[in-house]
Amino acid sequence: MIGLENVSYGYGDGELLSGITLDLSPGSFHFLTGPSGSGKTTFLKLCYMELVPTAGHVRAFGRDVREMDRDDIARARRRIGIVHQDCQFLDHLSIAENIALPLAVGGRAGPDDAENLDALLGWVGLGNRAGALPPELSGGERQRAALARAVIMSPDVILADEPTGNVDWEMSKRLLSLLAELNRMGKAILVATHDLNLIRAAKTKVNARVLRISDRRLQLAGADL
Amino acid sequence: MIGLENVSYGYGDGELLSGITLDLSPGSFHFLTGPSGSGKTTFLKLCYMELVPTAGHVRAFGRDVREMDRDDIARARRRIGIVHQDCQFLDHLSIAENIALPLAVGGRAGPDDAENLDALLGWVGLGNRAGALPPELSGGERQRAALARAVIMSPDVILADEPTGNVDWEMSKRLLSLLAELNRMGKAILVATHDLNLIRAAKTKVNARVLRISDRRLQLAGADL
Amino acid sequence: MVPPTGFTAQLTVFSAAAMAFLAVFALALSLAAGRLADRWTSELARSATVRISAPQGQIEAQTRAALGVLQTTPGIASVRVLDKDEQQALLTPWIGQGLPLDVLPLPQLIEVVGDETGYDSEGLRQRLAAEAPGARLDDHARWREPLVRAAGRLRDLGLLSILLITLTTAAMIVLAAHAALAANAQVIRVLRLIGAQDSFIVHAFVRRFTARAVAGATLGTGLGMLAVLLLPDAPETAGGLAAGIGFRGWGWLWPLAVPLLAGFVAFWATRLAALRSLKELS
Amino acid sequence: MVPPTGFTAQLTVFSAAAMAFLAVFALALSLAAGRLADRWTSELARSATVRISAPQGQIEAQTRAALGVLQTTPGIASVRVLDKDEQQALLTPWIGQGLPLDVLPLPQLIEVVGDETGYDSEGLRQRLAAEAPGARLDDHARWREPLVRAAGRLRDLGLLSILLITLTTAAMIVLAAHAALAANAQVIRVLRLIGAQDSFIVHAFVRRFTARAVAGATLGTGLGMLAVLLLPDAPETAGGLAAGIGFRGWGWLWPLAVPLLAGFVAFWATRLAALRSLKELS
Ligand SMILES: Nc1ncnc2c1ncn2[C@@H]1O[C@H](COP(=O)(O)OP(=O)(O)OP(=O)(O)O)[C@@H](O)[C@H]1O
Ligand SMILES: Nc1ncnc2c1ncn2[C@@H]1O[C@H](COP(=O)(O)OP(=O)(O)OP(=O)(O)O)[C@@H](O)[C@H]1O
Ligand SMILES: [Mg+2]
Ligand SMILES: [Mg+2]
Repeated sequence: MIGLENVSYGYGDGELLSGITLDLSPGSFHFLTGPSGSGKTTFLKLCYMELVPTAGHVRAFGRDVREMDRDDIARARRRIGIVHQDCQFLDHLSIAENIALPLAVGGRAGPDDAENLDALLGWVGLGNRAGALPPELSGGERQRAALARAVIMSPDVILADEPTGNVDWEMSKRLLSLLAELNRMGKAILVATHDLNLIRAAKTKVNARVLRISDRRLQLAGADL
Repeated sequence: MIGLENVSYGYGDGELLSGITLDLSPGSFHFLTGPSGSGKTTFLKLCYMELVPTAGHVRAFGRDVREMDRDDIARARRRIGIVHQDCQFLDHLSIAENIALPLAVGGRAGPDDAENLDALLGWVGLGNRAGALPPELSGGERQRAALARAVIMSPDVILADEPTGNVDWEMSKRLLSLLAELNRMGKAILVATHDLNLIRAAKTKVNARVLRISDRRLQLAGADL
Repeated sequence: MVPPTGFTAQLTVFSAAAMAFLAVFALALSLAAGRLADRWTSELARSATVRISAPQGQIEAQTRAALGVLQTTPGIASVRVLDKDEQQALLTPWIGQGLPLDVLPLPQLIEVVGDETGYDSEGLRQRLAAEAPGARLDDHARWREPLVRAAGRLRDLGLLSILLITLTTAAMIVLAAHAALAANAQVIRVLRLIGAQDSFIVHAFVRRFTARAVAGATLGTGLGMLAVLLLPDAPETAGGLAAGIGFRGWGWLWPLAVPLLAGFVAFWATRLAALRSLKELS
Repeated sequence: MVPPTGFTAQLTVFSAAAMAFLAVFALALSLAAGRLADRWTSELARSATVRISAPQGQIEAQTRAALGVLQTTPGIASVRVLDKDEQQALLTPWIGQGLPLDVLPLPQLIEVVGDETGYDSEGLRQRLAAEAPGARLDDHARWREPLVRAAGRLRDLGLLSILLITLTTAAMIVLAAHAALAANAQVIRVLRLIGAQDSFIVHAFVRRFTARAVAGATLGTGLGMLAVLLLPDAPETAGGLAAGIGFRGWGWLWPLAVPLLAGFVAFWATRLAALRSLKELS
C-alpha cells in the first residue's frame, strides 16, 4: 500500500538515505532497526509523506506522492496510523479526546465510538487515566496513548517509531500482541525500534521481516537475530 | 548527598509513593525500575526538588527541602545533573550552546570549557552535530545531548530518567561506561530505566544496587536479575 | 481543537476592544467636528446684511430694487427690511442713546438669511451693483472663513485619527492572530499529522479568532459609546464643538461598523496566517 | 537565552510603536487645543471697550476720570482714547459715509488692552460707575465665553485621549509581555531546571522586553513627530486651531516622555509576569 522505489533523502548536507526500495503490502510486518541517527525516523517521515524524497518515488495507495495535493495527503494520512517518537498531543484536551481526535478530524465519529474508545484505553492500560491531560501522564503512558490514537481509525498501515522506548517489558509484549492481531487482520505494520528483544519476541508471533539501515542503505537483517 | 526519609507523594487522588527511605551517598550507583506509571519520574522529581513530598523529608546536601528558598534550590540543582525523560532544550540555541547552558547559568563559564565541550560532544557521538538545533536531532541524539548537559558541570549527583530509551545497544553501553567512570570519581548516580539488559551490563562494571517501585513502595531487587 | 484561553486569546480580545474604544472616540470627535464645520458654515453664511446708503430720495427705490434682486436669488430663504428701532438698537453700542436718529440720513439695512444650499455671494454682489448702486453686501466672510477652516481641519484630523486607528487595529489584529497561531503551532502540526485537511484547520482557527475579535470590538465599541454618552453635556452655545461631541440620530449607527470591520480584518488575517503556517508543513 | 524573534516579539514592538504614534498625535492635539484656549482667552479678554456717553460738556471730564480708573486697575496693559477718525471707521458699516459725524454728539470710545494676568471686570465696572457714571465697559464676554469653553473642552478631550491611549498602551504592553512569556514557558522551565536563579531568568526577560518596548515606542514616537511635522501648515489666522497642531519650542520635549513611559511599563509588566510564571515552577 505504501511503496518506495529507489528513494534517496538528505537534509541538505549529503545523503542520509539512498537507493531505498520497499513495499509495505497488506498483511506485512516489518521491523526497522539501525543505530541512533541512522535515519529510521526520516524513513518513516518519507512513508507518511512529511518529507518528499530528493530522488526516487514514494507511492501511497497507488499514487505518487509528488502528484498528490495537500488534501490528497491529508486523506491518505487517515489511512495511516502513526506513533511518533516524541508523542505529539494537544495539551489542552484530555487523553481520551486526544485518542479520539482522528475520528473527529476525519468526520467519522459514530455512535459506537465511545465503546471502542473504552476498550482501546483498557487495552493500553489507560482506562483510569482517560480524563488526564497529556502533560500529566508518565512517559510510558504517553507512548501507549499515541499507539491507541494510531489504531483508532483502524488504518490500513501502521507506522510506529520506538513505540516501546519508555515502556516496561510486560507492557511491550502486550502492545506487540495488539500489533500482531492487527497484522493478522491484514494491516501493514512497520515498527522502528532498537529493542532486539522485542524483535525476537515478535518472531514467535508473526512472520516479521527485519530491516536494517546501515551505510545509508536498507538491508534485510535475517538470521543473526 | 540526597536523602529521602519516609517520603510519601501523591498527585491529589491517593498516594503514588509512600514511606520511601533512601540515601544517595557519594560513590553510590542505583538503578530504579518499575512498571510504566509506577512513579519513577515522580521519584526523581522529588530528588531534584521539583516536587515537595506530601509527607516525610527530603534532604539535599544536608538541608531539608522545605526549609530551602527558591535560590537555595537553584543553587542545589547546579550540583545535580538531570537527564529528563522528555529531553528539554531551548529550541532556538544550538545543541552545543544547550549543553553549555548550565555553565552560563551558573556563572561558571571558563577558558577550558570549549575543550571540555568538544570532548564531551565526541564522547556522546555528537561531534559533527554540535551546531544543529535540537529539533533537527534524532531522538537518540537528543537523549545523548541531555546526558552531556547533565554532566558538564561535573555535578555531585546525576539523576537520569530512561537515558537510553531511544538509543541503540552499542551507544547504551557507551553511555553506561561514561556513568560508571563518573561513579568511580565519587559521584552518586541514579538511573531510572526499564531496560533490564542495561542493568545486567552495568553489574559487570560497577557495584550497582537495583531498586524497584512496586505497590507504591521502594524495594531492593537483588538476586533475580 | 483550538485552546480556548491563554494570553494570546486575551490579547486578541483586548486589543480589539481597546482599539474599538479609541475608534469610537475618534469617530465621535470627527462627526462632531464635521457638524461644527457645517453649522459654522451655514449659520454664518446664512446671515448677511445689505446696506443701502444713498441720497435720501433714492433710498426707497434702491431698497425696492435690492429686494427684488434678493427675492429672485436662489439660495436665499428670507429677506427683511430693518425698521428704525432695530437699526437704533444696533447702533447704540457705538453712539449711545441720546442721538436723534430719525433726523439723520441713516442707510437702510436689509437682513438676508440664506437657506441650506446657500447662495453665490459674488454673483449677488454684481447683480446688486447693477440694480441698486448704493447697496453693499456684507456676508461676514472675513469672520466666517477662519472658523470654517478650523472646523474643517478638525474634521480632517478626526478622519486622520480614524484612519490611523483603523490601520493600527488591523495591524494589531493581524499580529495577534499570528502570535496566537505561533503559540498553537503544535496544535496545527498535530492536526495536520493525523490527517486534517487544511480547510478544517483553517476553519477552526478562523472561526475562533473572528469571534474573539468581534467580541472584543463589540465590547470596546459598547464601552466607547457609553463613554461618549456619559461625556458631560456642555450647553448648546456658539462655541459648540464640545457640545457637539457625541452621536446624533443615525450617527449612532456609525460606531456599529467598528466590530464588523474588526471581524472582517480578523477573518482575513487569521485565514492568511493559518494558510501560511500550514504551507510550511507538508 | 530569550528567543530573539518571533511574532510575540514583533507584537511587543509593533504595539508599542503604534500606541506611541497615536499618543504623540493626541499630545499634539491636546497641546494645540490648550494653546488655542489660552489664545482665545487672553486675546479676547485683553481687548475691551469703554464707551462714555454723556452730555457734550461732561464727556471730557468723565473720560479723564475713566482713564484714571483704568490706569490704576491692575491687569491692564494699555489704554487708548480713540479719535474721531477711528470711531468713524467703526461706524461706517452701520451708517454709511455721508454722515457729518463731527456735528453729532457721539460717545467717546476707549480701547482697553489687558495684560497676561487679566483684570477683574466686575470690579472695574463698579469703580467706573462710581467715578464716571456715563462709562460702560464692554468686555465682549458674550462672544468670548463659548469659544473659550469650546477650546477648553477640546483640551480636555485631548487629555482624555492621552489618558486612554496611555492606559491602552500599558495594557497592551502588559498583555504582550504575558503572551511572550507564555510562548517562552519552555525556556523558563528549562532554565529553572538547570539551576538558574529567579533573578537571572527575570533579568534576561526584563532586559529584552524593556528594550523591545522602548525601541517600538521610540520608533512610533519618531514617526508620530515626523507626521505632526509634515501636517500641512494652515495659515496662522483667527480660527487658529489647525494652525496650532504641532509642537512649539519646548513642546517638542513632551513626546519624548512616551518611550520612557513605555519602557517603565514594560519593565514592571515583564518583571511581575516573569515572577508570577516562575512562582508556578518549583
Ligand atoms: N530536520 C533536520 N534537519 C537536519 N538534520 C536532521 C533533521 N532531522 C534529522 N536530522 C539528522 O538526520 C539524522 C537521522 O535522523 P533520524 O531522526 O532519522 O534518526 P533515527 O534513526 O530516527 O535516530 P534515533 O534512533 O536516534 O531516533 C540524524 O543525524 C539527525 O541529526
Ligand atoms: N502532573 C501530574 N498530575 C497528575 N498525575 C500525574 C502527574 N504526573 C504523573 N502523574 C501520574 O502519576 C503516575 C506516575 O507517573 P510517573 O511519571 O512518575 O511514572 P513513571 O514511573 O515515570 O512511568 P514511565 O516509566 O512510564 O515513565 C502516572 O500514572 C501518571 O499518570
Ligand atoms: Mg528516530
Ligand atoms: Mg517516567
